[in-house]
Amino acid sequence: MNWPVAPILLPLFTALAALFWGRPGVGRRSLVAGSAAAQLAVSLGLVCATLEGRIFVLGLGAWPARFGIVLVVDLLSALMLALSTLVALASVLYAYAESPTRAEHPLRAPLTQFLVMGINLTFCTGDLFNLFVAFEIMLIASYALLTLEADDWDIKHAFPYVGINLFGSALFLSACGLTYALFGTLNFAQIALRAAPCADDPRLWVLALLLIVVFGIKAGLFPLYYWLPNSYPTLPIPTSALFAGMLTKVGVYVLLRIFGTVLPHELAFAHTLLAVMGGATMLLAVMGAIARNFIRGILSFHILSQIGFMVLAIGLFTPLSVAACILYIIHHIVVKSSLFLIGGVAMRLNGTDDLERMGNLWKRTPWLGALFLCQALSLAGLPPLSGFWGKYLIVVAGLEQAQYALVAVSILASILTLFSMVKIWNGAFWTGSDRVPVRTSDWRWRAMTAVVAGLTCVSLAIGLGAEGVVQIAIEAAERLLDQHAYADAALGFLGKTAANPIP
Amino acid sequence: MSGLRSYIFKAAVRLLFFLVNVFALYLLLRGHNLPGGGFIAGLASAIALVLLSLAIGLEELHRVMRFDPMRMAAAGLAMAAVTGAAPLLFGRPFLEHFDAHLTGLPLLGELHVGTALAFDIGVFLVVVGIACKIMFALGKSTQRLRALVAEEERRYSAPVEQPIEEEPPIRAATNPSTPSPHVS
Amino acid sequence: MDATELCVALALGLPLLGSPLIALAGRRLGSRVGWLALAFPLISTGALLTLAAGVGRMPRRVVEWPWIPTLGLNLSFLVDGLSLFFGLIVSAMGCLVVFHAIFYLGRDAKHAGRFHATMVLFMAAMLGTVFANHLLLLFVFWELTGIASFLLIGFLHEQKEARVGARQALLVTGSTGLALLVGAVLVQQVSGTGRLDALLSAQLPWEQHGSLLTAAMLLLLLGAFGKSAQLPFHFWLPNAMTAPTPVSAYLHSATMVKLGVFLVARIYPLFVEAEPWAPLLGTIAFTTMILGAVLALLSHDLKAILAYSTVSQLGYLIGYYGLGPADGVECDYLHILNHVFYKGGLFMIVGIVAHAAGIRDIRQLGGLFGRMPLLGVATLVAAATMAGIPGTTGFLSKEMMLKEIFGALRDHDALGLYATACVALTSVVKVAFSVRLFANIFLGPMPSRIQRHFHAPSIGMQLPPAILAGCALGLGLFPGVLDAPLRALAVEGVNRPQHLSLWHGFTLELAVSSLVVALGFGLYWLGERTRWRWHIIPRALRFDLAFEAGLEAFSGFTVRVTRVLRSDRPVDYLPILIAFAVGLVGGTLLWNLPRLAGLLMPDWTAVHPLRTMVAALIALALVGVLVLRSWTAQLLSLGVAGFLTCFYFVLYRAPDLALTQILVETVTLLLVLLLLARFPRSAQAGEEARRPAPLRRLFHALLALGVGGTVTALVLMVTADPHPEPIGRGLLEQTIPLAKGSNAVNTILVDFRGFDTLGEITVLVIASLGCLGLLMRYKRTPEEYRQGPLGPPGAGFANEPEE
Amino acid sequence: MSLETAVLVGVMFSVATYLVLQRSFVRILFGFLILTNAANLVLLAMSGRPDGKRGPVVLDPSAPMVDPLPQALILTAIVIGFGVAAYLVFLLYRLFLDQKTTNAADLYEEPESNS
Repeated sequence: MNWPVAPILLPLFTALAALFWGRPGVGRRSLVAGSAAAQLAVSLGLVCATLEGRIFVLGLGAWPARFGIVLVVDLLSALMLALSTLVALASVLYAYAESPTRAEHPLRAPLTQFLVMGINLTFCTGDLFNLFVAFEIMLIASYALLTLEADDWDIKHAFPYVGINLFGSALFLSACGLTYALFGTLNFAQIALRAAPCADDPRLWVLALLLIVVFGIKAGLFPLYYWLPNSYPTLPIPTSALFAGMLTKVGVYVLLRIFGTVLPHELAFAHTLLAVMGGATMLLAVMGAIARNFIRGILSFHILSQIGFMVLAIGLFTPLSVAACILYIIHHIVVKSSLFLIGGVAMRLNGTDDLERMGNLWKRTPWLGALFLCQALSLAGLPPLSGFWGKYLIVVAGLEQAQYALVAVSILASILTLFSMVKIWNGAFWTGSDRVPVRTSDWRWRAMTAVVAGLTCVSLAIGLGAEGVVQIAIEAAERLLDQHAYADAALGFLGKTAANPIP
Repeated sequence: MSGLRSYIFKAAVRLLFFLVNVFALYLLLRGHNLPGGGFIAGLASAIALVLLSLAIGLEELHRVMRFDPMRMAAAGLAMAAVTGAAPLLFGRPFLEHFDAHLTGLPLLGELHVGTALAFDIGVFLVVVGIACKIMFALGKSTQRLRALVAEEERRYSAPVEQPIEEEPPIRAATNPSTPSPHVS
Repeated sequence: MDATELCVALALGLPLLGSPLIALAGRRLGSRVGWLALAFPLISTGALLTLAAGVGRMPRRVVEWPWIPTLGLNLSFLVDGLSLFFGLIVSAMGCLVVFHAIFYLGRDAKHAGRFHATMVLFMAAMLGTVFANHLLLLFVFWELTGIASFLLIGFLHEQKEARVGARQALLVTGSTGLALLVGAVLVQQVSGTGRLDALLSAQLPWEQHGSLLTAAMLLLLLGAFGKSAQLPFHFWLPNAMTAPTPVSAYLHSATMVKLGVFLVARIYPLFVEAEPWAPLLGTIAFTTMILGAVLALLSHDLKAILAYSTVSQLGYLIGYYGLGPADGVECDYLHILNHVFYKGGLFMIVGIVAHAAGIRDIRQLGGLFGRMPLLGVATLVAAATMAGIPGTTGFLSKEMMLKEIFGALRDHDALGLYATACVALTSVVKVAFSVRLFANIFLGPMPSRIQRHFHAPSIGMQLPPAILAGCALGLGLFPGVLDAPLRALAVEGVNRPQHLSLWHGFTLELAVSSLVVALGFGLYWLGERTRWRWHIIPRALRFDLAFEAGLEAFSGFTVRVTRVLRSDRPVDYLPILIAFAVGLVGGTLLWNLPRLAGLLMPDWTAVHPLRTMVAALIALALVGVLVLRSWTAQLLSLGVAGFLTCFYFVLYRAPDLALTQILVETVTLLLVLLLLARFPRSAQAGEEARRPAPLRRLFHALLALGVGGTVTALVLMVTADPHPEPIGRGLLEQTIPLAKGSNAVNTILVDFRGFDTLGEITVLVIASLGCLGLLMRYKRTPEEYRQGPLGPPGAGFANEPEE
Repeated sequence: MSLETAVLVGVMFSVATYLVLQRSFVRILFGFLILTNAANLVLLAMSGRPDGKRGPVVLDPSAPMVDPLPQALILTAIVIGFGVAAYLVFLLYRLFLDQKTTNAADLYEEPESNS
C-alpha cells in the first residue's frame, strides 16, 4: 500500500544519512550505491505490478483525494521511476569510478539524492500543487548541483538557468492558483472530472496554454529552451548524465500526464501548438548541435532536438503517437545518459572534449568506440537500435494524421542528427594525430567504460527486444489516456474517511 | 563606561533572546489551533538568534552555540520524515497522524499532543537551522571572515576547493571577457 | 525447423552472430582471423545453393520467426528466385573477396579482426536485405549495410579522404534510406500491409490512393537511387573508393550498390504500370549511365575509372527496368551477373596493381604484363567483357541490351530514342576506357619508378579475379549453361528468361555492336594521340565538391542561425521567453475577448476602500523600486512594499500569512542588506551610466506591461466565476472533526497536506546546502585550465568561430 | 471577483518583469523577490472576496470563513520562495566575487553595438 512513497523516501533518507555521515568514504559510497540499487529494485517491482493492470494509489496521511495529496503510480509513472533510478544508479557508479574517494565533493551525494527525490515525486504525484513542490525540490537541487563544483568560469552559466526557472516557477504557481479557482481542486483526477465538460471554455484554453509555457520551459521547447545548452556542459560528467537523461524528460512526462490524463482530450489547438513547437525544436536544436564543436555542447543541443520528437508525438495525440512518445522517452533517457558518460570517458582519455583537439580513440579504445557507435546511431534513429522504433512510430502516426510537413521535418532532423554524430565520431574517434594523447594508463577509464557498457546493454535490449518494450509503451499509452480509470483509482482511496463517509 | 553600557546592552539582548524564544515556543505549541506553527516559530527564533549575534558578534556566538545549525536543520528534516514514516511500521499510510488530548496543564490549559506536533517541531528545527546557517555564513563571508570553520569545510566542501573570500583566480580578476588560456 | 528454415538461418543468422566473434578473435588470431571469417560466406553459399537446388519453378516461400508482432514486423524472409539470385551473388562474392582480402591485408595487418568482422556483418546485412519479406525489415537491413559500409570505407581512417568519403556515403545512403522508410510506411498504410508476399500477390489500391502511392513510389525510388549512386547522388561512390580495394570490389561494385537495382526489381510488379515509372527511371538512369561513362573516361585514378563505370552500369540496370513491359524484363540476371564478373574482378586487379606498383594513376602505369602474366590475362578478359567483345558474357549482355533497346524504341517513342542514343554512346565510351584500362597498365614500357617499387603479388591474391574472368569467358563461350539456372530462378512478373546462345546470326544488333567496338577503339586512339590532355572532370560535374562545400556552408549557416536565435546571449533568454509567453497567453486572451468580455468586466461595487488604498500604496512602493536610483532607497521601498503586503494579508483574513510574511520579509531583507553592504558603492554609480539602449528599454517595458496585463486579465477571468465547490470548504468543515485542530491553515499544512510541507522543508535544506556549496570555489591552476583531467571548463564557449 | 487584487497583481508582475529584465544584479534580485510575492498574491486572490468573512480559525463553525487552502498553499510557496531567494542572494554574491561585477552584461561577452 505504501509502495508509491518508497522511491521518494529512500532518496530522502539516503540524502540525510549522507549529510550526517559527513566526509565521503567507502562506507558512505556503499550506502548511497546500495540505496540507489534498492530504489531501482523497488521501481522495477512497481513496473511489474503495474504491468498487471494495477494502479497504486496512496493518500498521504490517509486522506482521500478531496482532502489531501494522493500519490498515483500507474504504468507510465512506474516506467519513469524505473528509468530515473536506473540512470541515477549509473551516474552514482560512474562517479565512483571516475574519482577517488578523497576527491569526491561531500555534498554531491546528498544533493543528487535530493534531486532524484524531486524527480521521483514528480512522477508519482497526483496533485498539481504537490507537483509544484516536486518541481521546486528538483530545481533547487539542480541549481545547487550546477553551482556545487563550479569554478569561476562555470558559475556564470548557472545564472540564466536559475533566472529562467525562477520565472517559470512563478508562472507555475500562478497556474496552480488559476486551476484552483477554475476547478476548485488541485487533484488531477478531480480536475479531470470537473474539466471534462468545459472543453470549449476559453478559460480552460488559456490555462492549457499557460501550462504549455510552464512545462515547455522544463521540457526545453523551442523558444523556451535557452537555459539548457550552455549550462549543462559546465556540470561534472556523472551529474550531467543524470540531468541530460532525466530533467527535460520530467517536463515531457508532465506534458503527457496533463494533456493525456488531466485535461480534456478535445483541446486540438493546444495539441497542434505542441506539434509545431516540437517540430521547430527538433530542427533548430539540431542546427545548434551542428554549430557546436565540443562533445558536451553537441550532446546538450541534441537533448533538445530529441525532446522535439517526443513533443511532436504528444502533439499528434493519437494512442499510437503517445505510445511512440513513451517509447522514445524510454530509449532517450538511457541513450542520452550513456552518451554523456561516453563523452566523459573520451574527455578523460584525450584530456579535452574539443573535437579539434581529440582523436585516436577508435584505434586505441575500440570498445569505447563500439559503445559510442551503438548509442550515437541509436540516437540518430538507425535500425534496429532503440531509437529507431520510437521514430518509426512517430513517422507512422504523422503520416496517418497526414502531417506531411512535420514528418519531413523529423526526417530532416534525423539526417542532421546523423551528421552531427558523425562529426563527433570523425573528430574524436577516427582522426589520427600524433599530437593527441590517449591516456589509457590508469584503470579508472575501464571502470567508467564498464558502467557505460551496462547502460548500452539496456539500450541494445530495448532495440533488439523491441517487442516487449513496444507492448509496454502501447499499454502505458492506453492507460494514460484512460481518464476514467485513473480518476476511479485515484478517488477510490478513502483512507481515514472510509469508516465514517462524509457526504 | 562603555564597558558598562555594552554590558547592559548585552544583558538586555539576552533577556530579549530568552523572551522571544519562549514566545516562539508558544507560537509553535498553539499553532494547531490558533495562528502560529513551526515555520513562524522557527523564523521568530532565528531572528532572536540574529539579534543575539548582533550583540555578541558572530565569532562569539559560534563559540557559544558549539554546534552546526545545518545539522540541526538536517535533524529537523529527519524528524519530520521519520514522523511521517513511523506509520509505515504499522502498515498505515505515510504521514498519518495520531494524537492524544491532554487537559489541565499548567500555563497552557489544555493541549493537543499528537504526532502532528512532532512534525511541526521538525519544521521548526529546519527553519531555525537553515535561517541561522545562511545568515551567519553570509554575514561572516561578507565581513571577509571564513564562512565555514575547518570542520564544516571538511563536511561541506571538497579538498580541492578554497573559500571564496580569498582573491579570485588570476583569470577572472583581470577581465572576465578575456578568452581562457587553453584556447589562446 | 524444416530444411528451408535451417538453410535461411544458417545463411543469414550465422554471419550475423559470427561478426562479433570474429572481432573478438581478431586480437588472439591476428591476421589469421581471415580464415575464420572465410567460413561464414562459405557456409552461406552452401546453404543458399541447397535452397536454390530445391527451388525449381516453385513459387515463393516464406520463412518466418517472430520479432515484433505488435508492429506487424517479424523476421520474415521471402525465398524466391530474385532473392536467391542476389543472395548467391552476395555470398559467393563474399567467399572470393574474403579470400582475396586475406592476402591483400597481408600477415602484419593491423585490426584484421575488425576488418573481417565488418565484412561478415556487411554480408549478413546484405543477405538480410535481399531476403527480407517486409518493407520495414528490408529497411532495417538496408541501413545496416550502410553502417557496415561506413565503417569499411573509413577503415583507413587516419586519412582525411577516408573520413570524408565515409561520411559522404553514410549521409547520402542514410538519408535516402529514410526516404525509403517513409515510402515503406506509406505503402503499408495504403495497402494495410508491408509484407512483400502479400503485396506482390495483391493489387495496390491505385483508384483510392493514387497520389499517396505515387509519392510512396517516388520515395522508394529515391532510396534506390541513393544506394545505387544514381543522379544526383552518384558522387558518393567514387569517394567511397578510399576503402581498401577488397571493400570496393565487394561493396561498391558487386553487391551493395546493386541494392537499388534489387529494390527496383522487387517493387517492379507493384509499380511498373504507374504513370511516372518509365519516364522517371528512364530519364534519370540513362542520364546517369552516359554521365558515368563520360566521367570514367575523364578520370585517371584506376579506382575512379572503375567507380564511374560502375555508376554507368548501375544506371543501365535501373533504366532497363524502367523501360520494361508489364510482364517482366528479359535477361536482367545476365546483365547483373556479367557486371559482377568483370567489375568485381577488375576492382581486385586494380587493388593488386596498386599494391604491386604503388601507383594508382593510369597515366604513370605501363608494361606490367611481363611481371604479372596471369593477372594480365585476367585483365584482358575482364576488360573485353566490359567492352562487350564476342566470346565473353559482356558480348551476350550487350547483344541482349541492344535488342531490348530496339524494342523500347518501338514502344516508347521519345524515351526510347533517348535511351538508344545513351546506350550507343555509352557503349562506345566504355570500349574506349576498357581498352585504356588494359593497354595502359599492361602494355608499353614500364616506367622506372615502378621498376624500383615493384613487388610481386602472391598467387592467392590473384586467384579470385582470375576465377571471375574465367567465369566471364567460359560462360561467354558456352552460354547455354546459364539457361537452366536462370530459368529456374526467374520470378514471375519480374523477369522472363531468354534462351542464350553465342550466335544469333547477322542481326541489326551485331552490326551496331561492331560499329560500337570500332568507334570505341577510335576514341581510345584519339585519347592516346592527344595524350589524354583534355581529360579533366569539369567543376560543374564535381558534385562531391559541391556536397562538401554544401556541408561546410550548412555548418556556417547553423552557426548563424544559432546566433540569430540568441542561443549564446544569456541576457536575451528571458526577454525571448517572456515575449513568447505573453504572445501566446495574452494573444489567446485577446483572440477570445468577445467570449470572455463578460468575465472580464470589473465589478465596481465590490471594490473595498481600505484594500484599494493598501494596494495603491504597495503599487507606489513598487514603482519606487523602479524609479529610485540608490540601492538603499530601493531596498527601503521594497521593504515597505513587503510589510504593506503583510497588511494586505491581514485584510484578507490571513493571520498566519501575515505573521509569516513579516518574518520572512525581515530575514530576506537582512540577507539582501548583507549582500548590498558588500557590493562596492562605485558599482551603483556605474550602473546608471550603462543602462540599456532606450529602444530596448521600451521593449522591456512593453513586455512588462504585457505580463502584468495578462496576469490581471487571468485573475479577473477566473475569479469572476470560480468553481462552486472548492475543496477548501470541505477542509474547513473537517479541520476540527478529522484533523483535531481549529486553525485550518495549520491543519492543512501539517496534516491534510503535510507532504507539501515535508517537500517545502526539504527545499529549504537543499537551498542552504546550495548556499554552502557556493561559498567554496573549485579552483584550478592555469596549468589545469590548459589540460585539466576533465578538460577545460566550458570548453567551446571560447571557441566560437568568430574568434 | 476582487478587482483591486487583480490590478495589484498585474502591477507587481509588471514591475517584477521589468526589473528582472535589467542588467543590474540588485534590480534582478529585487525583481525576483517581487515576482515571488506577486505569484503568492495570485493564489490569495483565489480564496475569494474576504468581505464579511472570518479568518480560517474555526471558533464558530456557523460563521462564514475564507477558504483556507490558498492560504496554506501560499505559506508553502512563501517558504519555498524564501529558500530560493536565499540561494539567489548567495549566487549573486558568488558571481560578484568571481567576476568582480554587479552587472549581468559583464558576465557574457556581449557585442552591445550590433543589437
